[in-house]
Amino acid sequence: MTAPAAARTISYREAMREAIREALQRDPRVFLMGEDVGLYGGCFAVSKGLLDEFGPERIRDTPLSESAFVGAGIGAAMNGMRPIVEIMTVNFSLLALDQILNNAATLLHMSGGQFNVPLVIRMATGGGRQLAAQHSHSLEGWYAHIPGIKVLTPGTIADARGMLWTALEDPDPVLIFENALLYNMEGELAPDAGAVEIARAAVLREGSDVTLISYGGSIPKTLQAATELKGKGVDARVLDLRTLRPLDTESVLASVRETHRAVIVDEGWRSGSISAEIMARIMEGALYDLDAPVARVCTEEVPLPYARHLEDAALPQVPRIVAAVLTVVGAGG
Amino acid sequence: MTAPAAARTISYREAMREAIREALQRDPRVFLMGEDVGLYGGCFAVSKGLLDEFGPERIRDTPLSESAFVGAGIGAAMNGMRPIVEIMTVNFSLLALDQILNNAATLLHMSGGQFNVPLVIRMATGGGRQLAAQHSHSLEGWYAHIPGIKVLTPGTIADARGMLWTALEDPDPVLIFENALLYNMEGELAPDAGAVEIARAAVLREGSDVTLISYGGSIPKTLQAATELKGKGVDARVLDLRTLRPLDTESVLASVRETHRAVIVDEGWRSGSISAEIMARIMEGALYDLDAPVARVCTEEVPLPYARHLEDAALPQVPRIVAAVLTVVGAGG
Amino acid sequence: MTVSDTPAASAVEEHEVHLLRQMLRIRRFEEKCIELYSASRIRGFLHLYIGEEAVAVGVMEALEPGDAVVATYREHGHALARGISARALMAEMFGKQSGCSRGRGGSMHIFDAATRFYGGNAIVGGGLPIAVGLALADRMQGRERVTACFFGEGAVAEGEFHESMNLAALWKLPVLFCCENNLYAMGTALARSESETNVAVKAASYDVPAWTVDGMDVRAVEDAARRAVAGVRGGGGPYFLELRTYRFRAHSMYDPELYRQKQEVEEWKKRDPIAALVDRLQSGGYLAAGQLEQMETAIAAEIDDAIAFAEAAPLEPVEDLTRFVYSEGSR
Amino acid sequence: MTVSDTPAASAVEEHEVHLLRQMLRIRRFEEKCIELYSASRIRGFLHLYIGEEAVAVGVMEALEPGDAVVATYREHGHALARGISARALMAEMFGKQSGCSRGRGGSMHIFDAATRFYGGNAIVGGGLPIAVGLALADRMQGRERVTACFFGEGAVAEGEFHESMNLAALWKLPVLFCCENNLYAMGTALARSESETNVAVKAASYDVPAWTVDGMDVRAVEDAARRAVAGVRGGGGPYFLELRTYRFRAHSMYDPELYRQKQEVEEWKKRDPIAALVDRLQSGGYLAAGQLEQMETAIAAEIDDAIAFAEAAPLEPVEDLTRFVYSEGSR
Ligand SMILES: Cc1ncc(C[n+]2csc(CCOP(=O)(O)OP(=O)(O)O)c2C)c(N)n1
Ligand SMILES: Cc1ncc(C[n+]2csc(CCOP(=O)(O)OP(=O)(O)O)c2C)c(N)n1
Ligand SMILES: [Mg+2]
Ligand SMILES: [Mg+2]
Repeated sequence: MTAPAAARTISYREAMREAIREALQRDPRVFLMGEDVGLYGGCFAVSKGLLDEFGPERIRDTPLSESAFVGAGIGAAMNGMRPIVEIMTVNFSLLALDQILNNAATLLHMSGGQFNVPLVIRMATGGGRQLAAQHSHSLEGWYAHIPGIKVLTPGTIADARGMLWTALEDPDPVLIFENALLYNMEGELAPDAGAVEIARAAVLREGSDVTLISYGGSIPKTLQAATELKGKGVDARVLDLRTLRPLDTESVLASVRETHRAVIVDEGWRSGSISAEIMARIMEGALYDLDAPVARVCTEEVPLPYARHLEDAALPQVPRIVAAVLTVVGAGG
Repeated sequence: MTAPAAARTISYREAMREAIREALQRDPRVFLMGEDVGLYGGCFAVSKGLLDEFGPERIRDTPLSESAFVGAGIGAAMNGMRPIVEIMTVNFSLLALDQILNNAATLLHMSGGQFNVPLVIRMATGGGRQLAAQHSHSLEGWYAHIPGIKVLTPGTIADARGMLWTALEDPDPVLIFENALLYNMEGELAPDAGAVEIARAAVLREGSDVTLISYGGSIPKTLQAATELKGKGVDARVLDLRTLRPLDTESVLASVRETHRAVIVDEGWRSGSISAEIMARIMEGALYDLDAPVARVCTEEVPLPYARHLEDAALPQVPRIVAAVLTVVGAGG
Repeated sequence: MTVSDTPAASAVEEHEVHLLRQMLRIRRFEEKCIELYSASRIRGFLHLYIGEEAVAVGVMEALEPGDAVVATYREHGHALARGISARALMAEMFGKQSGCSRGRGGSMHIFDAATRFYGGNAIVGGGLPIAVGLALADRMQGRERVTACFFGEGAVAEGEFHESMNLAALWKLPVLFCCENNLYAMGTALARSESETNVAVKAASYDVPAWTVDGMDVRAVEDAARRAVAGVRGGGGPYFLELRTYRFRAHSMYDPELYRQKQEVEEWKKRDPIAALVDRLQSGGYLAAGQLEQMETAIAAEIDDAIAFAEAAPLEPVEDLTRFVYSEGSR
Repeated sequence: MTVSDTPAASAVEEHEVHLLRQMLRIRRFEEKCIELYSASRIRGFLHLYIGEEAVAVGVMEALEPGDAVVATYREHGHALARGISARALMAEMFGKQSGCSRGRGGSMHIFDAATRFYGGNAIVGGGLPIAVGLALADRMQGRERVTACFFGEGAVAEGEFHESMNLAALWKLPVLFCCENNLYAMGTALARSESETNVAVKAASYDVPAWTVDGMDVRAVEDAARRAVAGVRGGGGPYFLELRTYRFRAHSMYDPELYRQKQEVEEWKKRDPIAALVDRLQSGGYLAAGQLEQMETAIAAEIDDAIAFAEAAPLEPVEDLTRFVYSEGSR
């Protein structure tokens, strides 16, 4: 029996589940809706057990109708509820994109401020599980292009535990992308862990030679790369963006001004990825602070292949990150 | 009666229509399918008259089922046809995005090279007509993020006339975005005008002080800005990207290496726009050739408002372009 | 013979006079919009409801103030019938700050929190899932409110129609689906877009009570709507009304109308819901001499006042361009 | 009594023996896949068809070589029944270059141009519009070919089902829609996802001939499929078959099966399509002594050969990672 004050080890999945449970307990307007969130226990077992605890009205299984139940979440949000809509994975969210972009993101503006949409949409994202081209998308950076929504990418246990409540308190639509490879990740969680602010990026590791900018599923790889770089004499700082929209430009620029070098690690396809936007903002705001061009380690521009060796080669990996950083610290003057 | 060899004046709309007509005449596998392309004459009158000429089988009106008829285009393309699918506007293409991203863009790869998808999808795009938040999207730069498709943005009469046939000869899916404000634009067309290559960007106006990089609906504004800048003693080159995927990085870098300054004019929302990708590539490939940070003139990050004065303020306009260029040529050393 | 000699209008006829006034307000309002559009004082798209007034007026009569409405881009009639002032509506079309959507929505995006009017949706079929969600919230919070969702017969081909009908029926949600079947989706006649052209039959396949109603007869519409609303409010789950009507004007101001015969339009105009009701009331002697003229005069005044209001209204400051992208102080 | 004394199998029974062999090949192949998956030699998702074999086998029998097939992520059975070799299939699951999709697709994306097998689609409902398009091309080019499209009952809730059914029916396209109703979509029973649980009734609402078939009886499936295919090929437009079946195994390898009773599974296993056919043939004396064993031996050999082939097969070179994003030489 551990002392009540001690931090405990918990998985990303459990942290998400606790966050959902707490939200359901704290606010009667909150409910979870999506495919197989109830009886099945959730495709990734995140909502396992919640049906017994909260019943079928608040842990609401839906038919395979992504567009309709996301739209229903929008309507329910405008009418006094605080829905958490789960789209099983980002790959299926394309079927609901009309509702997200043309309704959720526009209603407040189109109505001249009359109807806000306090909706939270959660979805699993990312590759690396050999699920091939239709089940491995990492589109959170792409979604960050849309005005009117916010995009959160919890990459740590604390954020998995704390971002949901903050999102639910937000008056506007918030999308939370959970990288499926993180669900089994375990880590320490403070006993008083709770809601976290979502406006600022966070330094997960201090360093002075180069800033490694990342988010979501790439955080563990980036941290490991930083460790390996230490052994190679490179002192890398790791900056977790946490929120892709709105982007915390200030923190990015501040860090670049200190380290003068940066590498972005981003699981999105290279062209038009969020890493491009970050590079653009650095160009706009800190060009003269750079000692070398900012580099990016992204996913190769290919529909993800099933074969393990090909998928590994397509996704950002620690060796590729390390190599990119070594080039950047070696470059310029 | 003009001499046969003389160039003639023709509208962007007529150029598109001629391109479609020619394709239908040249290749029996080609057909046009979409909402109201036939009896109604096309939402923008592009296909007006073609129904009488080619009949309802080849000028095929569809129900309001964007996902199904885009998917049907994919299937027909894999089975020997060369469909031109018209999605009335980009705003409705979100309903078909699953078919475009999860099928059209992935089938060749998922099938190990067995099934290519020689499909052309045309859609009107852009704002500026006071159609408000759901009818004014400019998402061509966003689509350019997707591997497996090509994205064309004809911004001149010659490209409106020539890009379609090249797209139809392409073995893979090609999306053509036609900015609705261009349909009434008139210009000279050479009598022998026909198919054009789509691999390279084009210099529409020579200049040595700065490179203005643009595409599609922003081309006329950019050219006008260049003219006004001339009066202010700034010699601006105008580079028309023409194709957003694959992006002609070489031409962009080559021009930047000559002018050492660049401004991107892009109707997409600023964050995550194609302009960010271009800035990233310049950072990667020509950072040390820059005399000043590259600037971008994009659409404000707001669902486009109906009111004229607000919409005008949201979209890139000539004065904003001129001002941005003057800052860039004034900046740096 | 003096006015007082006309038979005293019973409550029923008084109500019908009210229905007539509502339809006339919509008709005259939109006729003015045409002028204003030609004069470029209204811009963007303008989709007219002329000929279909009986549908919105009849259904709105059956709703309570606490109920909700979801409509399409062809919603001036619904807005006026629901109680949004001609001023707020006209100012919106003028793109003014005093417009119901502060000039940010325009003709296709009329919103009004006071009357629970949730727009104004310009994506065909896009409003249906929202209506399902509004109803879901009422159900979960134990409120006996109804959400009326209007859409055209063209929307029936969209996947969102299918998904929304099933979800509402599966969860027995209080939605009144109102399909305005005016026979055309832009230039596409129903028979060229549906393998099964009986829209009510399609709705019934979701196990939803579905009735076909003469949408040119405002009383028939109101009767059907009242019965359906009673069923919905009583917990019977969603109901579906197919309202057979016709648009006398082009789809929008840009439509050459190549897809239908003038003759067909003329035939339908003979069934003008307004003219029909006027005839009935007059032949029954329920309209006092001059009463119609007085009504027209009052409506003309209301509309002129709305235009004057709209013209005088201020614009949103350009500095406020990015306002309402996110809620105040949320960022 | 010697083998020769068993009554000579008629053509009919010989055919049934063939059906049995096909179903057994699928069953044994997938049983091996389970082992290989546990041994991590197959990765990704693995959706088993065990219990549903009669559906794919029966329908494929009704197709011509020139016809096309569109299937889902649960398509091993369809691939084998359609004639894709166990070698090409197993090598695909091993992620090898010799796999039918060169190892780029895996279990959910089996493709084969030779047998016109258009996948293996992992988006529920995503294959239906493609099937409509394949059929449209055949119609426009005057080919009398049929496209068979398989999907689960869960896909019926998707908008793409609705849009595709309507488009195929409206244009009278040669599509055979095969709905594999195994009662569950992952953990969601049909009654929890559809207001109208009679899937055939839903299909009929598009004016499409729709029949419900016992999907555990391979002969019933084949008969119905032959009649439907004849109708489709004859120009009768699309036909719809609801094939009532059951998945004996979990949805995928990660499914705890909290949503159904062991008892229910056991009940259905009593209707195992393979056991049923074996019984019938044996009781009728149409399986010579040892014939079943010989069949099992031959199938085991085929599968062992496929595994050996898959193990020995080369991998795609990593340098070729971005191959097939665009067609060779198109860029
Ligand atoms: C998803 C989508 N596709 C296409 C359009 C373009 N469009 C606007 S109105 C319309 C016709 C709709 O017809 P119907 O639903 O019958 O309504 P009506 O205009 O007849 O009232 C079309 C095709 C759109 N707005 N949304
Ligand atoms: C659009 C979409 N939503 C969700 C999923 C996740 N998913 C995969 S299979 C499945 C169940 C499908 O059930 P059914 O259509 O009945 O086919 P079955 O698995 O029973 O053969 C779900 C929800 C998906 N692949 N695609
Ligand atoms: Mg209509
Ligand atoms: Mg099923």
